[in-house]
Formats: sequence, structure tokens, C-alpha cells
Amino acid sequence: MSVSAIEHRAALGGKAPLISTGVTLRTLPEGHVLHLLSASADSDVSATISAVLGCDALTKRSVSPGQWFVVGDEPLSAAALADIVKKVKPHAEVVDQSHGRVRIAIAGAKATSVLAKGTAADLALNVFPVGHATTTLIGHIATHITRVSEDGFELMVLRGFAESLWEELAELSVEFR
Amino acid sequence: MTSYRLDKGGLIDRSKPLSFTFDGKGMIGVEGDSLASALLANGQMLLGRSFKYHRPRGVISAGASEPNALMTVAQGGRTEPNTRATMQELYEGLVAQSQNRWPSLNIDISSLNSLLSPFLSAGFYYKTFMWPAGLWERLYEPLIRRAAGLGKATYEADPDRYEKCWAHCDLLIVGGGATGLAAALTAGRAGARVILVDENAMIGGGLLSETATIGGVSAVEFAGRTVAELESLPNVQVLSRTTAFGWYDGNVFGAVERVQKHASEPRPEVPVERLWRIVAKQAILAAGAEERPLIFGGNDIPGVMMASAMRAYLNRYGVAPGKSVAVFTTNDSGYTLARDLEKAGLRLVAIVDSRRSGATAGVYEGSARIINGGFVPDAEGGKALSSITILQDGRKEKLAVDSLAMSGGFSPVVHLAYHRGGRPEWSDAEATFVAPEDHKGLSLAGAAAKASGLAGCLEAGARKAEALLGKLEIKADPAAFGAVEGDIVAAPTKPVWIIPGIKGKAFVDFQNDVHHRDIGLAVREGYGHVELAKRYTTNGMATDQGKLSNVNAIGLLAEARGVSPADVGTTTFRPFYTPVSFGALAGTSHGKHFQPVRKSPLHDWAVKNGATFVETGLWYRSAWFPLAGEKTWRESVDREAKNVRRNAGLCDVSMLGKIEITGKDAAEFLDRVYCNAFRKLPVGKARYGLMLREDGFIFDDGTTSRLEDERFFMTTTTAYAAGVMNHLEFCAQALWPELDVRLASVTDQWAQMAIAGPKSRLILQRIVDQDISNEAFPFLGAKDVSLFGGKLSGRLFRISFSGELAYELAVPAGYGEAAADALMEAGNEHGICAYGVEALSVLRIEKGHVTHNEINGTVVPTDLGFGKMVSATKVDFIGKRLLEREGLNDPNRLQLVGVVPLDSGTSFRSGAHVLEKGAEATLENDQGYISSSCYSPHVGSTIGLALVKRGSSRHGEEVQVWNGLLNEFTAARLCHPIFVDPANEKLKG
Amino acid sequence: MASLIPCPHCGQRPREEFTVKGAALVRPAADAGRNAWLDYVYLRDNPRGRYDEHWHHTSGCRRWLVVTRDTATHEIEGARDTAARTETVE
Amino acid sequence: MRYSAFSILLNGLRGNTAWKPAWRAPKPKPHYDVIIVGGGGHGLATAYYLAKEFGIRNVAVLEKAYIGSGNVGRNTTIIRSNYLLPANNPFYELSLKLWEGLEQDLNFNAMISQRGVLNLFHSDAQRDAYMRRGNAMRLHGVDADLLDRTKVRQMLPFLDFENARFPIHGGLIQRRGGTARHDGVAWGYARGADSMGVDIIQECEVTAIRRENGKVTGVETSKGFIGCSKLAVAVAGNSSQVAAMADMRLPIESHVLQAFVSEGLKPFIDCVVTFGAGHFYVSQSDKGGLVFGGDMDGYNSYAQRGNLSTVEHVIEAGKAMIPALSRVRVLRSWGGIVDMSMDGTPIIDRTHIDNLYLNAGWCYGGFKATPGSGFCFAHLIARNEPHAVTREMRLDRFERGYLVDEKGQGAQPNLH
Ligand SMILES: Cc1cc2nc3c(=O)[nH]c(=O)nc-3n(C[C@H](O)[C@H](O)[C@H](O)COP(=O)(O)OP(=O)(O)OC[C@H]3O[C@@H](n4cnc5c(N)ncnc54)[C@H](O)[C@@H]3O)c2cc1C
Ligand SMILES: NC(=O)c1ccc[n+]([C@@H]2O[C@H](COP(=O)([O-])OP(=O)(O)OC[C@H]3O[C@@H](n4cnc5c(N)ncnc54)[C@H](O)[C@@H]3O)[C@@H](O)[C@H]2O)c1
Ligand SMILES: Cc1cc2nc3c(=O)[nH]c(=O)nc-3n(C[C@H](O)[C@H](O)[C@H](O)COP(=O)(O)O)c2cc1C
Ligand SMILES: [Zn+2]
Repeated sequence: MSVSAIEHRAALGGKAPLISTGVTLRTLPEGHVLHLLSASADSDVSATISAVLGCDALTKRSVSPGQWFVVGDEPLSAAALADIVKKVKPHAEVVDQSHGRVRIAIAGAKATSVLAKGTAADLALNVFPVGHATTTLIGHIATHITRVSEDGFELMVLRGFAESLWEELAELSVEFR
Repeated sequence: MTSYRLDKGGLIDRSKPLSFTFDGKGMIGVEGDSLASALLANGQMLLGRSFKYHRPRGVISAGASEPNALMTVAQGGRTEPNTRATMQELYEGLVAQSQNRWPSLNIDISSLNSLLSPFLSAGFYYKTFMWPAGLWERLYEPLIRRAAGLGKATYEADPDRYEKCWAHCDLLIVGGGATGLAAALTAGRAGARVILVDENAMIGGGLLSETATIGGVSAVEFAGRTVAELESLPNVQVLSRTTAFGWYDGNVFGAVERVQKHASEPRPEVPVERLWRIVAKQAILAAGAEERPLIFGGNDIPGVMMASAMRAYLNRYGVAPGKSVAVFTTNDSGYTLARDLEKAGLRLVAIVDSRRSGATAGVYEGSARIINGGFVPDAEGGKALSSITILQDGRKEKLAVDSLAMSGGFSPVVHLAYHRGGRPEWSDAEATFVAPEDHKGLSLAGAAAKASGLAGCLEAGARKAEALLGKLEIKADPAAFGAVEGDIVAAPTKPVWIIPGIKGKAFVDFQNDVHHRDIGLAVREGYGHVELAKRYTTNGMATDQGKLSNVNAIGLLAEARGVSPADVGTTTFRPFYTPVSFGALAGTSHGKHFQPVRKSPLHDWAVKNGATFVETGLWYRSAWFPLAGEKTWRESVDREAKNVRRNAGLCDVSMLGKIEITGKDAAEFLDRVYCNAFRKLPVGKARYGLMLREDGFIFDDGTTSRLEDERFFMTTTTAYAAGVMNHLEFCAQALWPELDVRLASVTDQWAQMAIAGPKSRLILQRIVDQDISNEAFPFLGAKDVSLFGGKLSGRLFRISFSGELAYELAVPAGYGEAAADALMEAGNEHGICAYGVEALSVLRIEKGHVTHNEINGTVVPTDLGFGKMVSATKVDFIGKRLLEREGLNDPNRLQLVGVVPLDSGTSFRSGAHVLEKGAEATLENDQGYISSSCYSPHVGSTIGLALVKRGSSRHGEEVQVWNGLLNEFTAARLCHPIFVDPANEKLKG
Repeated sequence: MASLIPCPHCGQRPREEFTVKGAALVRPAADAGRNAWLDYVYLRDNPRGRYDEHWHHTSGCRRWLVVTRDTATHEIEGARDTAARTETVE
Repeated sequence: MRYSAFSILLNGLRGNTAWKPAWRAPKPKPHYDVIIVGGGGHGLATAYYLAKEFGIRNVAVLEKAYIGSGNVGRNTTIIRSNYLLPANNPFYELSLKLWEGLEQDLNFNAMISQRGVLNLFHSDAQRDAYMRRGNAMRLHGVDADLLDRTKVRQMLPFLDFENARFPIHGGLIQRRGGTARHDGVAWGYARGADSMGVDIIQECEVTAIRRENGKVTGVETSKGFIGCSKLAVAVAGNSSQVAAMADMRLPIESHVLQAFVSEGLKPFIDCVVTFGAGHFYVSQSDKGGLVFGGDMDGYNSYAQRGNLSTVEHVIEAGKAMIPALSRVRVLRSWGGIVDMSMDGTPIIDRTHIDNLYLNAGWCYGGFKATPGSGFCFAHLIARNEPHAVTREMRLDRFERGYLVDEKGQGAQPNLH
């Protein structure tokens, strides 16, 4: 059949960024999110994987012992994915979650204040430095948080909850807008 | 005579008038006023009515402990009953109403209750209103309820915003008086992460009504400077209007910040209240000390107040309590007030000091008459104090006064320190209940820890901060302050629990109208244990939680029982230190945002196709898709179900739980978590699996497909998706960590569609690149497929819930909508329709497929005809051993059967019970119940699945379906639970 | 202190991120006697005091932990990953 | 001294000085026919019925603190008999019938108020489950009515009908259900039992159970040894602790359940309502406080206090059900230790040890059972065989596989 219109639809498509001096919220491209699961939680496994993929802490984010997300803004072609799988396979299984997780960026002087309205994780810079990642509840929604800069974070959430999380963050940041 | 505003003094701005109303009467206050101070400044002494006797009441305190001056503030959805006027800041346009009176505050009919008071003593209601029994609900109780209660809550929704916030610190300081400020400064200067909270609008605690100087500056200025310095430190957060209400495990403190309760027009973008959950490494309780009332007749008459409160009105708010004042004290602190009153030019009629020796030398140099060894047994007046009786050495004397200050000594405010258990202990030396200074994670300092005097408190705060930071290895130098001058340091004195010679009612708990005789009565009747006395008399159970009354009640109990207060002990301190609103505790969670919404990747597709949605857990699922002209949901559902069996339909099943299971031992793992075998499942095949709990009952079901040798794709039911994932993780991590198995939840990665019906293959083949003929892709096939000429890849499963030739196609979620659109387009010529969970349910009931209607946690495999699925050969699987028990194999268990009405024009519903034909409707005759039912357009009548005793051997039996709730009684027949295509020809074709 | 659980992987997190299951017991061998199984599934020491229990960091790292907690005081002595049989975290 | 309007009048006129203790404070005797451990509702009711119905009056109730210090004095006071399973339903209905005549029987006003218990439902599946339950009740002659959304709205217009995340579809109501004054129940039974000669001994903690030749002969207590012919344990949240004194392990965990009361209000809500879309239920006490509760904290505890996360969880559901609660303030929260059994159903049974009887596993729902439990436990102790309505509340049901699991949650107590 003619399939000209097999279009990708972003979970938060159409959400314009919310920008202010205090805090900015914006959706991130639905590029790729690869879930890496190794049989062991050893730190050398992690290092090996980073080495074979050639990626830093902002690309390969820790999820739990022996598990990471490899994240990027570009969708991966089947070949690119296969290549990664091949490289990683001796060390970890790869499960594609590119569609299952949605990313939101939050940044600005008040970003931590907004997030503190949702999460009990201590986001102080010395406790939660750039590159640090963890999963936590923001309000009622489990969210994976990565600090990407001194005042910027990336949030990753199950696709089904993305809209709710966006609305919640918008609500919590209203006073800074 | 009444109270009035002084022309000068106080931390108020006389140039900024604020108008407000009290019971509709317009009044003017000024900026800096509390509602209570503004009312007093307007000469309004009568502020409320008490709970039981409706006694006229004024204000007795100037802070959080206020039991009397409760009023309803604001209007509409912002109506707040029981607001303490002492804690409510005045704002322009404030509307306040008095409570618990009818028809008016001045003339309150129920004040006649006072006349009946001999018959309304503690616990009287336990002794009467029993006859006749039927009158309780109809007469007595409504009367009691109308009389009881305090303010009236609104039924209107609240227009304002609330939120919650977490905070972390090295040191939390509760209380911003001298102690707290000294501690905060010490810790702040040392660079520690500090949070200082104080419940008042202005930080400073007692300093704000203090006339002493510190290092040559006034106490007020000292407070201001200190706060300014603290606020300039980036590592310190100062939260005023913030009450720490509870101390919880893990050193988490709950606090509520009244962000905009003082605003005429709250800004909509800012919350009115914010709940703080503060995680503190260490904390200091610097909550100060509470002055105790004295128990004499008429101690509740408007015009009688705590000495420290009078001092606060005088010094902080520039309000005089009256024109002629007396002070009744048991200790030196009463003289501080006396001194300040005289300084403000008020007429001090007398200082009545219960101590024979009088004040400590040098404490008082004023000119008032001092009555040493004197008491005030009774105060007189109705709605305002007119005179007091003085008793000295057996002589009585009446003095005309319009206000009386009382001081019975001080009790440290230790509330929070006991929220996690324990009780303070009585100290004879301190004449009060005291707490050890150091609790794990929380230490007391200042007046809360019996430190005396301003200088002592400053030093105690600084030292405590230093010590606690030391534990965290943060070095701090205790802040040093200049000399304190003009402070009267009151030593503790022996308490006087009851004033001799009382005639009138002497109140212990003001709000709940517990008077001294009630305490005696409780002891006489056997309720002398402090907890029983509390419950019997209700002392300490009012909105103030006994802040003023508890210690006095204990003293009285001790006297009545002839023991020491140490033997009586205290009641239990519990959150909330002061009451907290539902709004603050709920935060942003309310209304539509009570819980988050989880949306399917096909949500917008369903919207486009006109779906009606239904909440399923957090999901919104499409229930049916009405077409123009369809008037009832049944019309739509019948059409959808018929169309699926005739042509084809597409249903969104994305919300099924999906778990990818990999690792060397994945197959072994599945073999252990399912009761049926999985190890030998061939690659490219799906299998229905049954998961049991360890107790043998069915936990969940679903299909699992083997995509590669070491890669499986499991689906679970929607309801149990999260539970199954947690369970599998438990099995993998806790039970069998030696297995190499890795679990990834991929529920949200895939948009999954059921395409069912005889035309489904035709339709699918148009978008699937591979051959999916029956030969190439038989029943229970499972494989990765390429779609749209290689534009997309997905996973195809040939599984069927409907009993038709059917598939489930999973595509990456972002392409879900496009794929569904394409399928609808491809299926158009074949008559495809969208169908929702209702039609899905019809189709599955027709096929006798079970869901959690049947798998309700009390069924075992044999109950559902799944006996053969339980592996007899596997050595182990979850649930194996306890499944063997007698009760789980009892032939009398409820088993799955089908049910049809004898007359197809009649029907029944789920939740109806099954009785034998002609049997009497009793519980003993109950045979089981209808677990699922629907109208089957294919059978042409209602059909049902039921769980019925010995059901599987009763096919053909006539029964009655009994629904007493709806008065529906239907003659029916039990039958095989598969109503359509029992030979399964369609799904395999 | 069941309001914060010290997850060995994530640090202190609030109770609402966790699912608590109950006593951390050892599952009997498949061929253990019926009583061993009944004990495991139904009978509990239910002690007043020190207690090992299973908590799942559901909205966090999704690891099952063994939390050693005092049921009388709620004080937590430590928590470890259930798969890591030894190390504990304060 | 009999209580009546007249006695109140008379005593009031005499300055209320002549009232007598509601129960004595006796010294323990060396030996009793029956010792009941636990001065909660169940223990006191058992003593009362032993004396009244079975003529056994040489009875002591030993209470480690003050009577009513346990769950009977800290529960949310709901009484009802809206049970599903035939093993439960007749028992709770017997109990409700006893409630209905209790105050006259005891000559003590326990403020039993049959103001109705309404369970809301928010989905078809919930409706079906309530339908099944309501019909089971009807089959036993228990009152139950299904209300549709309109009827619920007429009754309680202030529930969230406009903006709810989980719209209310209707409710199942038991009009004979309602509330009773928790403390009043304990005190009423205590006074009633005392008046027939039962010794109520407070601040007397049982610390050990003495056995000779496999039979129980008495208990060690904080007031010394006290002998008995039969020992009956009714200690609710402490069941495992006391059972351990006889080397028994029980299918029970002790959990903390919190409850709450708001500031006093003029009449706000008439009946008891439970939210079907979250953990919340509420009623209003005669004093005006809204008494409410929700889910357990979920972890084993003996601490009688819970944590803030549960508080928030409960209050969020409360505001979702009744938006107007937003400005109402919560006054106090507390916790009780509930004895959660493995299938959510209680145990009233003899044990394998001679003379030792057990009454336990009441979970968060044993207040309503107080009269029935006392009556049936007394029956068991006096006659040595279970009362017909407690036949299935046996200790051996777990090993035999005859679970009585209303919720179908299986052997995980915090899910019941
Ligand atoms: C917050 C909360 C809300 C509840 N709400 C409801 C409700 O609305 N409706 C309902 O039906 N049920 C409710 N319940 C459950 C109900 O309160 C209990 O199931 C019931 O009260 C238990 O029986 P009891 O009254 O005998 O227990 P308790 O009152 O706990 O009595 C047991 C007594 O044993 C004593 N004891 C323990 N160990 C010893 C020892 N070694 N020696 C001497 N004495 C000992 C204890 O001190 C205690 O007084 C609720 C429970 C809680 C905690
Ligand atoms: N030791 C005594 O008996 C006694 C008696 C009277 C006065 N004093 C004097 O009072 C002063 C005491 O100073 P201090 O700093 O210890 O106490 P303080 O009373 O000056 O300050 C305590 C502050 O804590 C606030 N607070 C209490 N509980 C709170 C909570 N849970 N949340 C938020 N805020 C809360 C109070 O509103 C107050 O503002 C000294 O000058 C002392 O001499 C002592
Ligand atoms: C139905 C009910 C109503 C209550 N009402 C009040 C009340 O109005 N005021 C109050 O302070 N406490 C009230 N309480 C709580 C008790 O003060 C007390 O907290 C509870 O009985 C638990 O005891 P404890 O806190 O001493 O451990 C109430 C308790 C119950 C069970
Ligand atoms: Zn974790």
C-alpha cells in the first residue's frame, strides 16, 4: 500500500517551550534511548562499555547497578543500532527504549527549586554533580533525572506519563514565570 | 472599660490603616496587627463562645496556643473556620465571624447551658440519652451535633493553589527567638546548610515584645539585624510564617508555610500554603516556653489573659488591655509585665503574688500595690471583666479592674521532641515537665530546654549549634553577643495548681470547657489515669491540644490522686503541633490532578475515531467508538463485536504490561515463574502462561513469546503490569540471583494493536512485508516483521483474545498512530472498525476467556479449567508446593461455568449470585456468582461466566440467578463457558 | 525510620518511592517438607525489635533491598541489595 | 450505680460528688477460672459475656496499660456488617445485632449511631464487586442498597462530581452501619463486666505464660504470678508477642495504621463514606471532628505512630473525594498496631496448647466485631467449641488451604 505518511509522532509534540528568567522547560527530540543491561554491576564493565561506545557520563547515564541508558538526540538507523548492539553485546544486553522514554530539559536559576517541589533527592550541586543521574519520584511520577549542567537537568519519563509530567512541571514553575 | 490602642510604641505602622470586619461590623487596624490585636485595639473584648457552656470568651494568649479567640475568616471557597485570631495577620478587607453562637455573639441562647452545668459535667452523655433506643439517631444525636462543633466549614471548592517541597540541610532550627537566632547565626557563619523556621510573620519570638537591650541595641533591633545577616548568607534559608508541625522518622520534619494567608488578594501564581518536608542531619528545637494559666473562678472572662500575652499586646502591638490592670503571678516574670505596664502609663491596680516572700530582691522597682501571699480565687464579670476577688491570709477584698494578667510559671515547649515516642519527665526543681536536651537528631535549646534569661538563651543557642555541627564535622564558633540589660530572669517557683477559695467555674481547658471539678469527678469515677482523664473530660483534646491546659490538668490530677505530677505523667504528644490544612497536605494533587494520567500512544488515534474513554488504573482506555446515530453504548458495542466476528476490528491493547526478558537463564527463569513449561518454547512462538503466587493461587496470566533463544517478550494484564514486574524483579534479585536474567519494562516502548476478525490477515498483509499466511505464520506465531516496505519494523504475534483469526501487532510507540491509521485505511474496504474494551470484553466472554474478574486472587488453576497447565514434571515453580493443599483441591470449590438465561429476553449482571432452581435465597444456598456478563450479539442473549460450586460438572443444570439488590431474578442454565466456536476453528484458520 | 530508606544505590529516599513486601526470608528448597513451606508463606516471627525485611526501590533503581529496621523504634540499622549478600549501607 | 437522666439530675444537684467508680481497681487474686489478656474491646467484651451469658464470673482482665489504650481507643469507630464471604458475613451480622441493643444492655451510652456506611465505586469492575458483595449480604438478610450516581449526589452533593480524576459512578450503602464511640465501648463493657464481679486489672502486663505438663496454669505479670484454669489471649497488635510466650508463631504481622481527626466543625457530613478511588474514609464524631483514615503505612511496626508520606497519601485522597475539605485543618494523627493476618480474616480458636485460647488477626476491622468477638470467644472458652458463626475462623485453615480471603490478596498482610 502507499505509505507516504508513516509519520513519527512525538509524545510531547506541539508543546512549546516555557521560558522565563527563572526556569525554562523544553521538550527534547525523541532521538534514541538504549537500555543497557549487564549481568554484573562491576564498575569495570561500565568502563568497558563506555570505552567501546566512546561515550561520556552525559551520554551513558546510570540507571541502577549494571544498567545504563545511552541517550542521544538523533534517532538511530537499524544499522546504527545493530552496530551498537554488536559492540555492547559481550558486556550487556541492549533493549531499545527510544519510544518508551521521553525527555524534557529543565534549566535556569530556579530549576532546582522547581524540582525540589517534586523530588526528595537532594539536588545540591556538591551532592548531585553534573553527570550524576538517578531515578526518583517527581510528585507521583517516576522520573530519571540527569544533571547536565550547573543549573540544567534532563528528565526522562515513561512515554505514557510524559504529558502529565510536563503539566506538573509547568504548574510547579508557574511562580517563577 | 475596654482595651485600646496606645498612641505610641509597638512594631506596627500607624500610618497604614487596614479596614476589616468582625461579625459584619467595620473596624480599622494597622499594618503589623494580628487579627487579635486589631480587635483589642478596637475595644472588642468578646471574641467567641466556648464549646459546651457557650461562655463569653476573649483572647487569652498572643500566639499559637490560643484556645478562645477562634473565628471564621474569609468567605466563599476561602472560608476558614476555627482560625486563631492571634495567629492571623490582619490584611485589608479581612472578614471575620465569631463562631458557636446563635443568634449573635452578644446574645447566645445556648449560654443557658451554663445554668445546666451541674448536669453537663464530664462524660454526662455516657450516662443518658439511651431511652428509647430509637431516639438517639433521630433526636439526641442531631441536637448534640448541632450544639457541638465549632466553626462551620464551607462546601465550596477552594480557589487557591498549594504545593509541596523537599528541603535538605545540615541544621534545622525550629523557632526564631533569641535561641534560634543565635543558633542560626553560629551555624550560618560556619557555612553549614541551615534552615530556620518560625511560625510567626516576623522572626524574633520573644524578642519582639522584649524591652531589654542586647549589646546596647534594643531586642527588636537585634532581631532585625540578625535576620538580615542570616538572609544575606547563601547557605541559610529563613522561613517565617512556617510552622514545624511534626517530627518523623529519618529526621524528617513536616512544616507548613503560610505563604499568602495574610494577603487580601492572593497572587494566583503563588501557593497560599506550602508543605515542606525537611530532611535535617541535625535539628534544634528552640520553641521557647509556654506560660501556664492559673485556675481560679472566672479565669475565662474576657479581660483575663496570660501575662506574657498582655506584654506582647503592649510592647509589640501597642495595645493596652484595659484602663486598670492587675497582675496575678506565682513567679518573678509577672513583674516584667508590671514594669512595662507602668512604663506605658497604665494604671496597675495590684500585683498579687502567691509567694509569701514576694518578688526576688531587685526585680521590681515600680510603685504598684503588691499583695504577697495573695491569691485571686474569683474574677467577676459577664462579657468583660469587672472585678477580682483577692484573698490574703483569709481576708477577702474586691478590686475593680478591667483586665487581669496571670502567670503560673512556664513549661518548655517540647511537643516536637516527643513525636517519635517517649515522654518528658517531671522535675520538681524546675516545677515543670522537662525533656532531655539531646534526642537522636533533635536537640533542645533555650527556653525549650529550661535555659533562663535572654543571655542564657543566646548562649545556649550558639553553643548547641556549635556542638551539633561538630557531630557533622563542621567547625563553628559560637556567635557572641554584647551584654543583655533590662532582662528579668525568673527562677522557677513551686506551682500553685488550684487557687484556694474558688466559687465560680475555674477553667482548665478553656476551649473544651473543662473545669477543675471535672478533673475531680474523673478521678472519683475511676478515670484517674492521665489518659483516661483526658478522654473522659476531653481536656487537651481541643484545637489547641492543651498547650495551656495539659500541665495544669496533670497538676490537678496529681492533687486529686494524692501523688506527684511525676506519677501522673503526660499524655502523648503527637503531630500536629498546630492544625494543618488538607490543602497544604494535598499539595498539587486534587481534582483532575489527583493522580497522573497515563496515555496510550494510540490515544490520539482513538480520539480521532471518536472513542469514549474509561479510566483503567491510571490509563484512559477507549471503551467504545460511537457512530453517528447510535443512541446507546450497547448499540455501538454490539456493532463493534459483530463486526469483528464478521469482518475485522482494531483495538488498542498498548496498556498491556510488556516485559523484555533476556539473559542466559531467561528460559529457566520463565519456567520457574510460570506454572506451565516455557523452557522448550521454540523461537518464533508465543505461549499462554499462568503465574501463581507462592500460596498456589493464580496471580496473573498473559502470553510470552520467544523472539530469540535468550530473548523473550512477556505480556501481562493491564491491571497487574506493575505488580508482575515487581514480582519478577523479586524472583530474579532475591530468590535466584544466581540466574542470569535481565528484565526491562517495555510497556511504553510499543504501541500494540489487536487486529481481529476473519479479514484481519488480508488487512495486515497489506502493511506487513513478510508472508503471514496460515502456513508461514500459524497460530501462536511470534516474530519481528518489517512494515510498509521496510519503513518500519515491528513485532507480530498471532494470538487471539476474541477467538477470531487475530494478531497483535506492536510498533514503536512513536509510530503507533501512523500504523493504526494505515491499518484502518487498509482495512476500510474490508469493513474494519475500531473497537474498544467493551466489545473486547464481549468477544472474550463469548470465548470463555478469563480476566481479573475471574482471576480475583481466590482461584487456583483447576477452578478455571487450567488444571492441565500446571506442570507435573517441573521440580519447582512459584506456587507449586502449597497448591497441593486439601482446600485448594476440594471438589466443592467454585469453578468456572457459562450461564445463559432460559428466556433470551431476560438478562442478569455480574455480581448476581447463583442459586439452585427453587432454592430459598439464603447464604447457605449460595452456589456462586456471576463474574462476567454481557449481551452477546452472537448468542442473541445475555451470557455470563460464573464461578459456581462444582461448576464444571453442572453444565446443563437449571439455576436461578439472584440479584436481590436490583430485584432481578433470572431463570438460567449453566453451560460450557465457551459460547462461540468451541472447536477453535476460527482462530486457527 | 521508615520515612526515608537509605538505598545503597541511590541514597536516602522517601518511603513513597518504595514497595515493602515483608520479612526477608529464605525460600525453602523445592523438596523441603510441607511445614517448611507453610512456615515460609504463612508464619512470621513478627518481632518487636530488629527485623530484616524486603523493600523494593520501585520508583528508583528498582532493586530489592534487605532493610534492617527496628519495629519498635523505626530506627534503620542498614540496607543492602538483596542480591549482594553481605555489604550494608548506613 | 445505674445511669439515667434521673441519676444525673440527682447527682448534679448534689454537686456530682456521689458518683462511684465505673469499675473497681482490685488487687489480683491468686487464681481465676479464666484470665483474659488484653483490656481492649475484645477482652472486655469477652469477660462481659463470659459472666453474663455463660455464668463464669471468676474472671480477670489483665491490661498492660489502661483499658482502651489499644486499638479500641484509637480506631475510626466504624461498625458495619457488609462482608462478602459466608465465613465472615454471619459473624459480623451477629455482631451488628449485638451493637443494636448494646447500650441498653450495658446501661452505658456508647453513642452507637446507625448513620449509614456508603462505599463509593468509580468503575464497572468496582460496581460488580460491590454488587456481588451486596447480594451476599442480602442473601443473609443483611441490608444493602446500591445507589446510582444521582442518588449518591442527592445524599452528598459536596463530593467531587464535577472535576474528579475518577468520577463517582455510585455506591453501596449499608444503612444499619455507622459509628460508635470507641472509648465508650471499652468503658461500657468494663463497667458491665465489673458489675458482675470481673476483676479489671490495669497496668498489669503479662510477661510470661506458665505451662505445666503441656497445660497452661497461669501467667507471670508485672504484678506477680496469677494462676488460671483457662487463658484467653485478646491482645490485638501484640498477638505474636504473647503467643511467643507459649512458643507459638502466628500467621500474623503487626502493622501500623494511622487515623486522624480534624478540628471541630458544625455538622458537615452525615454518614460514613469510603472513597473507592483512593485510600480514604471519613465520618464525623459527635464532638464535631472529622474522623478519618486510609491505608496502612505498610511496614511492620509496634510503634503506634506512622509517617508523613502516609498522611499525605490519605489527605490527597480526602481532598480528591471532598474538594471542600481543602481549608479544613487536621488536628491530630496517631497510630494503632493492627494484627494483620495472612488472609485478612481473624482467628478465634483453641490452640494446640491445653487451656490456651486465641482471639487475633482482626486487622484494621475488629472494632465492629467487638460484641460478636466477645460473645463468640466467650462461647468458645466456656463450651470448648466454636460458635457456629466462627467455624471457619480457625488457626489451621492456612495449612489446610481453606483461606478466608475477602480481598484475594494472598499471604501478604500489608495488602489486605
Ligand atoms: C487507626 C485504626 C483505625 C481502625 N478503624 C476501625 C474501624 O473503623 N472499624 C473497625 O471495625 N475496626 C477498626 N480498627 C480495628 C480495631 O480497632 C481493632 O481490630 C480492635 O480494636 C482490636 O481489638 P481490641 O479492641 O481488643 O484491641 P485492643 O484495644 O488493641 O486491645 C488489646 C489490649 O491488649 C493489651 N495487651 C497487649 N499485650 C499485653 C500484655 N502482654 N499484657 C497485658 N495486656 C496486653 C493492649 O495494651 C491492649 O489494650 C482500626 C484500628 C486502627 C489502629
Ligand atoms: N525559661 C523560661 O521559663 C522562660 C520563660 C519566659 C520567657 N523566657 C524568655 O523567653 C526567651 C526565650 O527565647 P527562645 O528563643 O528560647 O524562645 P522564644 O519564645 O523567644 O522563641 C520561640 C519561637 O519559636 C516559635 N515556635 C515554637 N514552636 C514552633 C514550631 N513548631 N514551628 C515554628 N515555630 C515555632 C515561637 O512562635 C517563637 O517565635 C528568653 O528571653 C527567655 O528569657 C524564658
Ligand atoms: C474517634 C476518635 C476521635 C478523636 N477525637 C479527638 C479529638 O477531638 N481531639 C483530640 O485531641 N484527639 C482526638 N482523638 C485522638 C486521641 O487524642 C488519641 O490520639 C488517640 O486516642 C490515640 O491515643 P494516643 O494519642 O494517646 O496514643 C480521637 C480519637 C478517636 C479514635
Ligand atoms: Zn535505589
